[in-house]
Amino acid sequence: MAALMAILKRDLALAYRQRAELMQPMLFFILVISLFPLAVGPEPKTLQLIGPGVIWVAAILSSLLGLERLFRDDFQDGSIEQLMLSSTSLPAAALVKVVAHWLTSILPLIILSPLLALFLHLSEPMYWALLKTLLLGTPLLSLIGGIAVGLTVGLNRGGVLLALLLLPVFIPLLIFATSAVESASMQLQYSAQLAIIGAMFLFSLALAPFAIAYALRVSQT
Amino acid sequence: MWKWLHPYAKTERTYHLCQRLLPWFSVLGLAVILFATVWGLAYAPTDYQQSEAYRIIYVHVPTAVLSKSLYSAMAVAAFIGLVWQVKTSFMAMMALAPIGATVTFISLVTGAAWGKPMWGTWWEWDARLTSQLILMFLFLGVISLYKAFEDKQQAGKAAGVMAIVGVINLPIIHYSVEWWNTLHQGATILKLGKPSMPPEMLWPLLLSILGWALASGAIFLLRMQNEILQREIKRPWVVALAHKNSALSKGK
Amino acid sequence: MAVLSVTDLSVIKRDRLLFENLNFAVEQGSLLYVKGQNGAGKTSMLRVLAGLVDADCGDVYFSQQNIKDCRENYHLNLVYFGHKLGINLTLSAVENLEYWCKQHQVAIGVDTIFDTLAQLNLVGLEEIPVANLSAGQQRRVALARFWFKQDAKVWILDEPFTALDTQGIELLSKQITTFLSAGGAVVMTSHQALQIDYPTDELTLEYRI
Amino acid sequence: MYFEDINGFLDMGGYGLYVWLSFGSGALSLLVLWLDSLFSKQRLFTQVLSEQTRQARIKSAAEKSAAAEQSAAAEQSAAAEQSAAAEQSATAEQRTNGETI
Repeated sequence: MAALMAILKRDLALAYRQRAELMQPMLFFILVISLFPLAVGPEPKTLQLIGPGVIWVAAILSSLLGLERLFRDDFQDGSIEQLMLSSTSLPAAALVKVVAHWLTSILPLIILSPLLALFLHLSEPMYWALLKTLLLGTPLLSLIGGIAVGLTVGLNRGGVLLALLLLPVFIPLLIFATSAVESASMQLQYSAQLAIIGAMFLFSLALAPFAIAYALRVSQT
Repeated sequence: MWKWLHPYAKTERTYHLCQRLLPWFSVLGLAVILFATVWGLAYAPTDYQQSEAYRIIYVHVPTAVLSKSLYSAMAVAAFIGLVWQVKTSFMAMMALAPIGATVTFISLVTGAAWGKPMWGTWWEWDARLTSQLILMFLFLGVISLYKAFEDKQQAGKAAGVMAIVGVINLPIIHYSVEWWNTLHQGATILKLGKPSMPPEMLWPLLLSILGWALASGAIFLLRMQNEILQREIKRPWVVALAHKNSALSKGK
Repeated sequence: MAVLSVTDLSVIKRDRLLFENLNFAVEQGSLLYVKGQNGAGKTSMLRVLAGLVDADCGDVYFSQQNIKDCRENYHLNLVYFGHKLGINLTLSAVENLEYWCKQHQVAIGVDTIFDTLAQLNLVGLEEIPVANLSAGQQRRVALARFWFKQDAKVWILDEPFTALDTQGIELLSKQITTFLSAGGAVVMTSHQALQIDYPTDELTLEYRI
Repeated sequence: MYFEDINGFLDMGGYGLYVWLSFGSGALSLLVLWLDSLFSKQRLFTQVLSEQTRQARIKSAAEKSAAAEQSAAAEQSAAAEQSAAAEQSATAEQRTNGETI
């Protein structure tokens, strides 16, 4: 337990020191979203219609940008090796690293989202629905993403490959999340969509740490 | 003791098994496809609703059916490879992937060609077409992950993990796309494929599915042999085989 | 008693057989020096010994127990030093070592870490990011582990002398000798001639194509 | 035959383009995949043979260097036979790959 806390503390400290690098996906997130009003016109109605989808697509893309950071440095400098040679359980350690990554790279995006909701003229119920789907759905992104990063971390050019592997897998999440926000815009219930996202999240929470640990072992070969 | 040698011994047997089965699958597959296609194109009665355009069914449905079963077969091979550490299993997985991608591609093209006369558009965001498109990307993802690794043993394991992640996701994707589709499209799409088909239409369809399966089997056997050759390039039996092959082609 | 032993070890990498049917044992208080030219599979063998990679055939035993069955106990008694240092360049030497000690359940205070770094001639460099240190100094930071975990049973060192100056080589050699005399077992590779004043077992790996 | 004549068959009730496009693309893709598999098999066989010549090259190079070493060693040992023998007995026991320690 102390060892896991040490991982969390270290990763948070590292993120704080490398905050300039962490800012990049965030800026990308804002930039991509501000491109849309410029491209499709500033009509509030149109923006409201495409808003939830745009925010979610931008969130997925910018999380992909920062995802490699999850294991890349630790793999290259051998920290993963030393971690595997300690008595700490690797799946647990992987889960802690994913949590640290989510806290440092994804949570800021969620915190930024009210601003973007304003940009895209989302109504208040839509915003709350968006926030809930982001809170439930983005950990799923990090968990599944962790598997793919674990697999590609040994390759020097994993960037585009990572997107190619992950984007098809994220499609259900995108569908359910945007449909929840759409339901909210029509004052409808959206607990069903949230429940499905929650179920997917719990399922991946149970399995992904083991898959990540296996992937990291494969990458050591 | 010779655990690492054992699978090599097995691959030689597998190679020869493939060689023995190959002519059967090739000839039968080609014959059945030709027979079913000619039957479907020229002799089956017309559909009163869609007229002759429905005949696309004799290439669209076999490929669509095969694409999903090929992905499942690939994931099963990956699972066996990961759990029981069977090398040949990963080879089978990688032999299946390009066939699956091609078959999915054909089902997409034929789906579009069928959509144009029926729906008036080449591409409709129809649930089945969409999930077929995603399926193709899953296939391509597995292939590119495998190709990205130098060490093919490692590559097999990595691609295997991704294939399994994909197969877990496949039903979720399918269900979500279907649900998304009904949400957005309603019943605007003309439902294809009626529940009961007259037997003179159904028989060529079933036969063409069989033919495509046999032809895919033949290509699988060929690609399986290729995978084995590639991995065992230094084995004496492979060298002997290569000498025999070059002697044969020189004799011609 | 053999601390570390392998039976019928074979490793294949990139479809190339590195070595096959290797059998040996490392006794308490003995040093196994693995030799062989580049590409002979020394690093791969050490990684298999450490349990980082599974062998294609054969098993590694720690105190007569397969390391697959006693991974945790084995790793508690092992220090591995590989090509990759396992040192984060953004963190300072002290932070790196503190983290490593927590990870490996070594109960050592910050004072000891400072003392050891001083012994390793790194006074004044303890709290700046490791990225600002020279290659040799970075290696010294990583080598400090051998001062913290002297009660381990096995040390595995892959080319530990690379980039070290003569004084560093001397320090490390002395530390290894002390560990051996106390009954530890060491497996190491090196391209330099060993300057360790201790009886050495040698294992030569041949380069195979 | 369902169709009256060959033109009717080709026309497919006005849907000829779509039907023949489907069957054509299906046949073409299958053919490409099949040919690719066949050709890559031939390519692999030639690769096997070139790998063999490479092996032979490496082997002869190794033999050459070993022979050169041997002759050099022979010259040396002729010069200082006795000291070499003494040295050999003094060196630590050498073990090679495969032996049990």
